[in-house]
Amino acid sequence: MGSILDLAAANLLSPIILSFALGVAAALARSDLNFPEAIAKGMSLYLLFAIGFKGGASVAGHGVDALLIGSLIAGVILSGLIPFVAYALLRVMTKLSALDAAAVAAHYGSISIVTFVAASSVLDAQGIGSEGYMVAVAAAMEAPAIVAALWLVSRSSAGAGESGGMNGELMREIMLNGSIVLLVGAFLIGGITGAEGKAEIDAFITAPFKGVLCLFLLDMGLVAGRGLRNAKGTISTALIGFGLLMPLIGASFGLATGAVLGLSTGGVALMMVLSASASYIAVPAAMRVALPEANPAVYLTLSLGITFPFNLTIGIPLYIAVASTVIGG
Amino acid sequence: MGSILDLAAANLLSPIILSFALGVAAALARSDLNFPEAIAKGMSLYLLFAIGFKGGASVAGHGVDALLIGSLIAGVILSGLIPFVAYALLRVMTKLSALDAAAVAAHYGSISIVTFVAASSVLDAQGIGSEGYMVAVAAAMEAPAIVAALWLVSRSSAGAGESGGMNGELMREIMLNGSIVLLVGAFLIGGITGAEGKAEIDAFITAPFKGVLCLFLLDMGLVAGRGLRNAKGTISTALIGFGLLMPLIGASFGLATGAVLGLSTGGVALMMVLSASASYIAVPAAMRVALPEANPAVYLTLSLGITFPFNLTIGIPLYIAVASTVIGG
Amino acid sequence: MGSILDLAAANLLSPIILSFALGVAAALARSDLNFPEAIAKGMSLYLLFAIGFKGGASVAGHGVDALLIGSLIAGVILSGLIPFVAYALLRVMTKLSALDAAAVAAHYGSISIVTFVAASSVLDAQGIGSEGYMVAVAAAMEAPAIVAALWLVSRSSAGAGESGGMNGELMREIMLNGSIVLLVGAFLIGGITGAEGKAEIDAFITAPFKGVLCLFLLDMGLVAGRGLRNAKGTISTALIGFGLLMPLIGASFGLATGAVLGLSTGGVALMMVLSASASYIAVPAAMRVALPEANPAVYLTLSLGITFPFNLTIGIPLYIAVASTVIGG
Amino acid sequence: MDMHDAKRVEIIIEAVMEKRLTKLLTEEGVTGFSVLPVKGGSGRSGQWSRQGTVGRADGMSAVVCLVKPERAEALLEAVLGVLTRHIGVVNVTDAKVLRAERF
Amino acid sequence: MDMHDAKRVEIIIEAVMEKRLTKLLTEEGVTGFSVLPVKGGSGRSGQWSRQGTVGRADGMSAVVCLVKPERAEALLEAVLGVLTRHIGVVNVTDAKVLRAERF
Amino acid sequence: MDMHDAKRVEIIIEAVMEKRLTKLLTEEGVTGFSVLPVKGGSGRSGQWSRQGTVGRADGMSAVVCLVKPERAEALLEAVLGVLTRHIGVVNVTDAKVLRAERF
Ligand SMILES: Nc1ncnc2c1ncn2[C@@H]1O[C@H](COP(=O)(O)O)[C@@H](O)[C@H]1O
Ligand SMILES: Nc1ncnc2c1ncn2[C@@H]1O[C@H](COP(=O)(O)O)[C@@H](O)[C@H]1O
Ligand SMILES: Nc1ncnc2c1ncn2[C@@H]1O[C@H](COP(=O)(O)O)[C@@H](O)[C@H]1O
Ligand code: NA
Ligand code: NA
Ligand code: NA
Repeated sequence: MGSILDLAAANLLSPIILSFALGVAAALARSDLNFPEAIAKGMSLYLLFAIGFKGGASVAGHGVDALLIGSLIAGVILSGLIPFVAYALLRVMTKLSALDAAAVAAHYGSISIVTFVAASSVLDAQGIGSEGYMVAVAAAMEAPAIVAALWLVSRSSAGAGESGGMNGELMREIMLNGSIVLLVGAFLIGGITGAEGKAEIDAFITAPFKGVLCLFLLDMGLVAGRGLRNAKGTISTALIGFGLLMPLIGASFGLATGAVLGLSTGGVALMMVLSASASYIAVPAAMRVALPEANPAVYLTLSLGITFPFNLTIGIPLYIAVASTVIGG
Repeated sequence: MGSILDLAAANLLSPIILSFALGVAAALARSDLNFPEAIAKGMSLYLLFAIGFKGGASVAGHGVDALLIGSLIAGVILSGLIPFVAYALLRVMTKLSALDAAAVAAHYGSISIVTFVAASSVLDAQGIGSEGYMVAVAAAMEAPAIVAALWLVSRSSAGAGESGGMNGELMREIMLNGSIVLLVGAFLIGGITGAEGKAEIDAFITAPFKGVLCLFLLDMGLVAGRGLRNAKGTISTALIGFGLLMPLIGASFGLATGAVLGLSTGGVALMMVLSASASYIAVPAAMRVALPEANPAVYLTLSLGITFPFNLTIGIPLYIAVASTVIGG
Repeated sequence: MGSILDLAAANLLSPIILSFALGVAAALARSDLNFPEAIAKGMSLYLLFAIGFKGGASVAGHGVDALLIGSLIAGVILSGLIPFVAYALLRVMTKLSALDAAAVAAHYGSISIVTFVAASSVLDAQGIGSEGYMVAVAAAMEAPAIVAALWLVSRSSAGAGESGGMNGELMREIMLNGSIVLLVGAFLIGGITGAEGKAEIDAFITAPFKGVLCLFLLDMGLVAGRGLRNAKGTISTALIGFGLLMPLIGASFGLATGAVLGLSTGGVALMMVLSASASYIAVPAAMRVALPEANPAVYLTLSLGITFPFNLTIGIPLYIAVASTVIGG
Repeated sequence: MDMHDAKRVEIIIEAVMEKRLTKLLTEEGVTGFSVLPVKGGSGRSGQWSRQGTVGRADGMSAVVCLVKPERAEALLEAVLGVLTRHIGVVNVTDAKVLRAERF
Repeated sequence: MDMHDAKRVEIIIEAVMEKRLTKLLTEEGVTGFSVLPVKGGSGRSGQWSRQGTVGRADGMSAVVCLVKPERAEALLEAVLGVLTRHIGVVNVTDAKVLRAERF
Repeated sequence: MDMHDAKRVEIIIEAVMEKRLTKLLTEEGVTGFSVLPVKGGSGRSGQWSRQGTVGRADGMSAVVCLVKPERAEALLEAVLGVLTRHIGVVNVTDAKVLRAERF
């Protein structure tokens, strides 16, 4: 336990966490520090491309095994199941309406790719390897949670009419949303071109990676801090409690799944991270389309303002420590 | 021939081609994956600066020889002549009006700098050297084709009045358009500061170059794919035929010119690439000003949707193979 | 003296100066070369983060000493005093109104971070070390000059009423403006994470640094050249004289201060650079809020169009040479 | 100067709904519109800004649509269909246009 | 179609004053506005463009505000307060809005 | 509130023609205008979007111009001169402006 705290402390003093903290502090102090939208988008495209490509190249190196398919299926199931747990918990713990609870639940079933990226980079720093296809699992976990949440709404609002609309067009939009396509596409390119392809562009996707991640987290800190400032009053103590508890529950599901699958220590840690993390890009957009009546201040603040910082600072070192203890390594 | 196919296959499976393909596929599947305009512009500025600088620095290393002047002049002539060939071919092969044919012809006389960059990076990877001043030749070939095409229009539409307007202001705009100025400027800076200057900024202009090129081609794939989707119906089979045939004709001109000049194998290959490629930035903008009645869907789709992908995938390895066979190396 | 000219000549032919010159030339020739606002902003964020972080990491390496506090205090005093000198000089040398003179004076008390960055990179290239905390001194010198100038206005316009408004909100805005927060924040992160943190992101903040600086200066050249073109007539010969003389006066103040403090050669040179440079981001924005009647064409043109190029080309090598002569090294 | 009556319809709509709206406009036979970026704003659902954001959940676009007066009504009916459950505002002003043959 | 009278107030204001204006609008109880980017322009104080610039000293934003006609006057008084010493222009047009319950 | 009659002229014009238009406006003595970015649109010449594009061939800008009513006619004549052969639309609305001394 002492060593977990040590690890957490070390993690807290890393450039990426401090950059995020700087962003939050600047936003709370109402500094006018800000990133143009285009730059934020550009950094996110870079991170998705790089992490996808590296994942694919590493799979090409180690070969595809049965575990890949198993992990993908497990990811889909986790993503589809966790919303039910989150929904039940929200209805018990908080006063959220069924609609808001379902919208929030969708976020927790889905994943945050930046949390995944940050965890990968901590694993790298600690020299813990992981399955390259975890990045594909991440992609697979983006969407099922949305379907689950919309089902929850359609059931709960029974004849309520308008809400909970899932249709073909929306389904296509979700499955082909930019981050999934880029992540999977880069993964495939990495897989096809392998070590040779990676060598060609390594100076772009590996060397500056951590630095870009710092700047991106600085920007996320600014956005999260601004969100917290604007959301004053929207988020009850119970909701904050949920935002801190739910990742731990998600992580346990991830731990169990990873252990059953027989993933490596790093793979289990990443499975925990994915299960613990909450979407802040794909799912919010889908919710605006499908459940416009749900309050975005609630789900965005919870996901980006509470759970993301929690995972980044305490969650990641904790999950890695637990995975190391349970799986060994 | 077998080895050309091998090369083409290897080329097809490189990260840069696959990135382009990913972009086209995402656009055709109507994914919302997209790059902000500012990021696309930023990447293009980076590529122009880097390729110009490296060209200049390499000339500084190898010294200026008589060939430089000869190649520049040859480039200007090629750029001014090719439109006549393209125009004649279009009038014979397709049903395009004289106006549209002239507008398309201008694109094929001019050059695509990304095709040039991609070819340079393939040459690099194969360890084939080339004259650093080919980048200056590229700049020299941007504009003459426009003058030629406007002359064609003014002749064909005789007393037709309005169309075909070339005036001083437009001429200045074309000669001082951003990409020419940046390319030539960076070339001069590279030439002045030489190897020492290059060493200072090499980690910026060389190491990440190929990776940026991948992302840029991904974006071009998205734009090209979207263009193809929107242009359904505009492009006849005859036009597609032209878009695939014309680069081969252009390349032959480039081959002959390069061989007569006595360029190196790499230089000849690049001369072929320049002659074979079609502009998609400078010329379209000039056409909007000078020939607004010409249909942009035709020339943009042909240039970006047909000829660019052809050159990128099949053209480049083919031209390199032919140059190697003819010139040796 | 000969060697100073040699150094200046060498400096003039470096990629960063030539890039700036290219930008100015392109703007004066009315080329449409331009950088998107988002890209310019992104590069500036990168430079601030990198220079701040490296400064902090270097302090962490060398340890904090009493000089740090002394230098910060000296910086604040310099920034608060120089406006009085500049103001007096302007009133004597030029026909500027009291209001415009005060606004210009504020710029010269404050600092230009890009000039600082360029000077740092010249020092690096010449192998001259400097105190890492000079970056914190730079941040400390941004704001006091504004307060001094507003005091000048409130005094001179006595009962004039509206102008010269400094209030709590403006003060907060100035102290928490984005570049100060990012610079100081990155400095602290660098200080906390030290050499280890720097190693993690060195490939991002060090290797490509000079190349990004080139592109950023190219963009600044474009903006400065456009400003010069638009400002024709606004700037008298006397004002140009001021724009060239004032940096030398500022530099003398910096020299004296640095020598008294006992800074290293590099530190003294940077103190001269800071004192000699004129703000072109933070102060203009503050002036638009507090002294909207002052003419921005005057202070922007002087700062960005006259003094910045002067410092970049002649000032920096001169200050380094003088510091080397006076301090030794 | 030959000017023609028209309605200038300005629809400020959530970014996620923009494609759905423009698709519908096209289906309704609206022959032209322009989409302008909106960088921030405020309404009953709070304040927002696009600065530094990556997702599309936040943020609005402004769709400007010049139509013949007699087509405005049908257009607005259609817009309301997309808008009902969503945040966003629509305003219509009387305008004159040049080159009415283009509408 | 149920349309309601409104005023469309468009305030083109210096970027540095934007936050002060929107704060004031909020204080005045203006229930909604949207801020559009302006990329360049020209006026008595000369020509400007945001291209390649980093600072906020140059540049304007367009704040569009739909209000009930009876609230326009008070709003404009307030705007003038922020604007007096600053460059910038304000125009008001008569408009009709859908869903007036939102204003 | 002291308001003055004005015309709000909004010209949506091809990006490549923007500089030509603003130069002409300046020559015509138009004392002020603002240029707003347009990110996409649709018209008789098809659909377009600036996303990911590098060239200037595609894309439009919106030039907003507040003028005294009596100057509108001359302004429009001039605009038509630049516009004739090009795609783009122009609309004029009646507006009131504050601080008419600035126009
Ligand atoms: N009265 C208004 N005038 C201009 N824009 C508005 C107005 N009301 C709402 N908006 C825009 O529409 C968004 C959503 O509004 P609301 O539904 O009131 O939250 C706001 O954030 C503004 O961007
Ligand atoms: N008549 C006008 N129509 C549209 N925008 C204007 C007008 N006058 C001024 N502006 C805008 O307001 C800015 C400042 O105007 P001015 O105070 O005249 O320098 C200009 O640069 C334009 O962006
Ligand atoms: N009725 C309209 N309302 C608003 N914008 C329009 C309209 N018609 C055309 N536009 C804009 O002008 C561009 C060119 O129009 P067009 O000449 O019809 O192809 C379109 O892509 C739109 O951006
Ligand atoms: Na999750
Ligand atoms: Na060509
Ligand atoms: Na100074």
